[in-house]
Amino acid sequence: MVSATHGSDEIHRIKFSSMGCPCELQVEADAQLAERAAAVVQAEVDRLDRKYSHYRDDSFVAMIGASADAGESIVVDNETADLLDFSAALHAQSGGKFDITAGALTRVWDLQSDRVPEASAIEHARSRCGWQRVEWARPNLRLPVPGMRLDLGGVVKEYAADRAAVLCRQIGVEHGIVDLGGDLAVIGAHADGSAWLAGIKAPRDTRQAIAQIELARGGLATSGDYERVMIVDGRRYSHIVDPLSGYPVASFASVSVVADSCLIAGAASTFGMLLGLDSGYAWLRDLGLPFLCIDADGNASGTLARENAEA
Amino acid sequence: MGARPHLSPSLAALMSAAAALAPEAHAQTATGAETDSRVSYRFNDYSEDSLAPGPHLGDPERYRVLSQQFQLATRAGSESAIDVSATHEVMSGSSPWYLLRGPDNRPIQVMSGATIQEHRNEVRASWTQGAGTSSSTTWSASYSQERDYRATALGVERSVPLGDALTLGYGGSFSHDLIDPFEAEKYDRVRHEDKNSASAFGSLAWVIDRASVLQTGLQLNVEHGYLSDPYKLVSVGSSLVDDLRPDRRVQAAWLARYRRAFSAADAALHVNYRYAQDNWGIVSHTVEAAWFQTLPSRWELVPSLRYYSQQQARFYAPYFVDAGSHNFYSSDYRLGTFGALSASFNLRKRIGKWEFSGGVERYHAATDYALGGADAVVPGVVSYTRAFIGLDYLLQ
Amino acid sequence: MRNRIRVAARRAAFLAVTGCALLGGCATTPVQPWERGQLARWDMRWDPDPLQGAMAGHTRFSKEGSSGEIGAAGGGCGCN
Amino acid sequence: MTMRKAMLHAIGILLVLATTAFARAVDVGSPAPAFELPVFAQKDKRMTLAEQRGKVVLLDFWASWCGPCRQSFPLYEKLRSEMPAADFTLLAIDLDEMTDGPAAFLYEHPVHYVSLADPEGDVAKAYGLRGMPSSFVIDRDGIVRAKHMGFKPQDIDELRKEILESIGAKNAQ
Repeated sequence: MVSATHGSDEIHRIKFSSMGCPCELQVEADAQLAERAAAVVQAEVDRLDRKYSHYRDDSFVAMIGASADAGESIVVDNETADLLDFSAALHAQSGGKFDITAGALTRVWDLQSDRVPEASAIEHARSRCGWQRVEWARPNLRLPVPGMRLDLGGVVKEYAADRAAVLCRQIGVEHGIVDLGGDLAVIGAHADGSAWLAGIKAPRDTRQAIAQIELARGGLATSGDYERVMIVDGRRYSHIVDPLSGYPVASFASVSVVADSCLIAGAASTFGMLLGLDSGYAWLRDLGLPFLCIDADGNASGTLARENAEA
Repeated sequence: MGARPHLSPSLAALMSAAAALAPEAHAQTATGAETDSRVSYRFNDYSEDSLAPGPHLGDPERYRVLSQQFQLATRAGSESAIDVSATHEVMSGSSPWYLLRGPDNRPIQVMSGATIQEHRNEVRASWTQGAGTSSSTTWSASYSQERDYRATALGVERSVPLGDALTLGYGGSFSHDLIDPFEAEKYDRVRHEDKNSASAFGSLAWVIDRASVLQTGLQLNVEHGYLSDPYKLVSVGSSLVDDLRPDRRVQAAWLARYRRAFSAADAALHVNYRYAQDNWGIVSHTVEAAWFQTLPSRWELVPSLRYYSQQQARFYAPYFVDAGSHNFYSSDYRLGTFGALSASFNLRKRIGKWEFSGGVERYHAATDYALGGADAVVPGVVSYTRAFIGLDYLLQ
Repeated sequence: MRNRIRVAARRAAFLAVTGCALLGGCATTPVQPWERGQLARWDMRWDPDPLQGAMAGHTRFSKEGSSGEIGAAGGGCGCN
Repeated sequence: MTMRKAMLHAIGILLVLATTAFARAVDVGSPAPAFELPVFAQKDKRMTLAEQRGKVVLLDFWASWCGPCRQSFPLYEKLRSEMPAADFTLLAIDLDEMTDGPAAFLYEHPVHYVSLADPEGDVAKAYGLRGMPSSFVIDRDGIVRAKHMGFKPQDIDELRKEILESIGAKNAQ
């Protein structure tokens, strides 16, 4: 735990890894409280990772996949039901582009293989996606097509950040921020009231921050194609797949949004990416939340772009 | 991330979808729609200007009234609503007693001694069936009690839709008042009197278009019993006699009210007119206009103007040379000819479930404001300033 | 005295009836139930702030010779 | 113009007004008028009634300024979650002219069913709406099985019965 001072209490920075990405908790409190906060945050993020990761075969999402293959329905707990309801609403609002059943498709696009999958494999995977085909009557869920998989990637990480911030507040932390791989949730501004400085990584060179955003409350989420990306014949293929076409989205390199919670910021940034270069920007502008889009050539646009341009 | 002045539809859809998962964020920025169920408190400070400079006797400091209002309005079941309110007033200061003819014929206003402090309490309850719909019935009852006056009133109001554009309103009320003037022996005032009044009204509201509605209505009010003011005297010749008014009064009032919404400006215009006439000879015109301006982040500004003009009662005079043919006489300034101009400005701010309000009204009366000019002098004509602050908590 | 009251009442009633006939006569197309958003606005009510309305009305009732409103008249008071 | 003539004139006018013609209201048993509307807050995404063919539809006309709608939304949300998604869809149509009102309303009353936007009121006219809110139960073949004007919390039980009957009817055949 690295400590630095800012105002009366020290700032403790606790780095850990979960959900397949580097995470960090920054807390401005005394050492014991910071210790307890770190334990609480890691436990919660790991719980959610174990429950919802589609990389692991012992997760609840894997169990749901198994029930799909067996053609049976499965009863889900309240938390999962809320996540499913949220995803269903996003599916309706995005005209089907935001689809958590695109698990089969994300599997077919194996980005480590540096190989564009066969059209038939893509078509086969696409045939096993489609939230509109799911039978969802809370608390009973049935994925009608064997092989259909849930991928809560666009929701769970942001939800975990918010959860972590809430739990920190509950144990008495007033000043802090949780960062799960670029998705940030503010526990509370600095003791002196000043905002936390959040850096947004440059899509082309993740070591270097392209923008600094002040966050006093709420959350910041960034979705982009830089972490897991594959370049074949000079074309970039990102991990964000459009379930309607079956192919990764030709869109911005990254979209960042600030909102009242990391969950809403995440949904908005994913929408921005899914709607792509033309309607994505217009949709984000009408949304009314502060946002930053960076295209493949590194040009920044959006309400947060101007502030950084001058700095 | 200050309060967003404008919640875009797509953001609202996202936030409502996330409500279950991010309750904290949701609760923080809950806007709280307009709701009829609320608990309200108002503190009012009413103070009359002291007597105009000129010959007078007694304390020129006129009435000051501090009054607190409490109200609970809530839905009861899906179709009815209950409204219970209580008012507590503390009154002090002196009021015009009688007029003497001065040496140069100019009236000398004699003020009654400053009363220490009088209290008035009133409770009022009403129950509405079919609340919020155009077909509704409201039953109401009220009781007002002060040291020398107790009034009980019952009322019913009914609203019936006639087709799609018209709504008929009708109803009535009955009030029984008991008057027990204090220090009756010392000042030889009437000991115990009572008064009954009954009112009936009919109205027709017409939806002109999707943004404006016009209502016209007629109210008839009949009072019978002791209608004089036990604390006021009248100079008749060289003696002083009690204020004496007829024991019956029939008053008819015709009102027209117009409301117009301006959705582009997010505002609404109110214009009211009232013509009133009674068998005491008092005829009055009242015109009122108010502009309700809604501003971003839940502010509301309401400036309003009012003009009132009345013609004196037949039996009003500052003083009477001799009894003559008069069988009724009063020099109460409220029965003289005068006009009044008033302007008011109210503010309202909504934060979450709380609503802060405040406002001020300046009312200035003068005999030459009257339509058709002044008649007999009315030295006691009163102007006042009234301010209020309020706090509402929205239930549900 | 009696005759004066009858004249006053009849003239007021006549005004009311003609008023109704006049505004009833020029009915435009009816406003449909779903076009009533603006009419349902809080500030389009006949009495948007009942407590302030009651206080202002009570003050004028006790300082002016005339009174009258659309609705059941409220109770009296000493108000001198 | 004597008093009596004025009075008769006024009553005549009132009668004419009271019976102004209304758009023909949709009757139970007749086909539900087709429509295509944009999804609220999604200008480019449109939905049609025909797409729902094969499922029982509860169609709810609402507006942000309509008081009873505040009570209906939570109960409709619960009703929707009780019904099998494969057999039932809840479709709401917002009749507000501006978007601020419904945006705040949806924020206040979160629901997970889709709301379409009909600011011009064309679909409301087609269904001959006589009051706000109004709801229609449409069976799998697009026939109106029940209609309700206004909303009281106790209406939800009757609605649930009508919906289950319409769902059951298909399975029974």
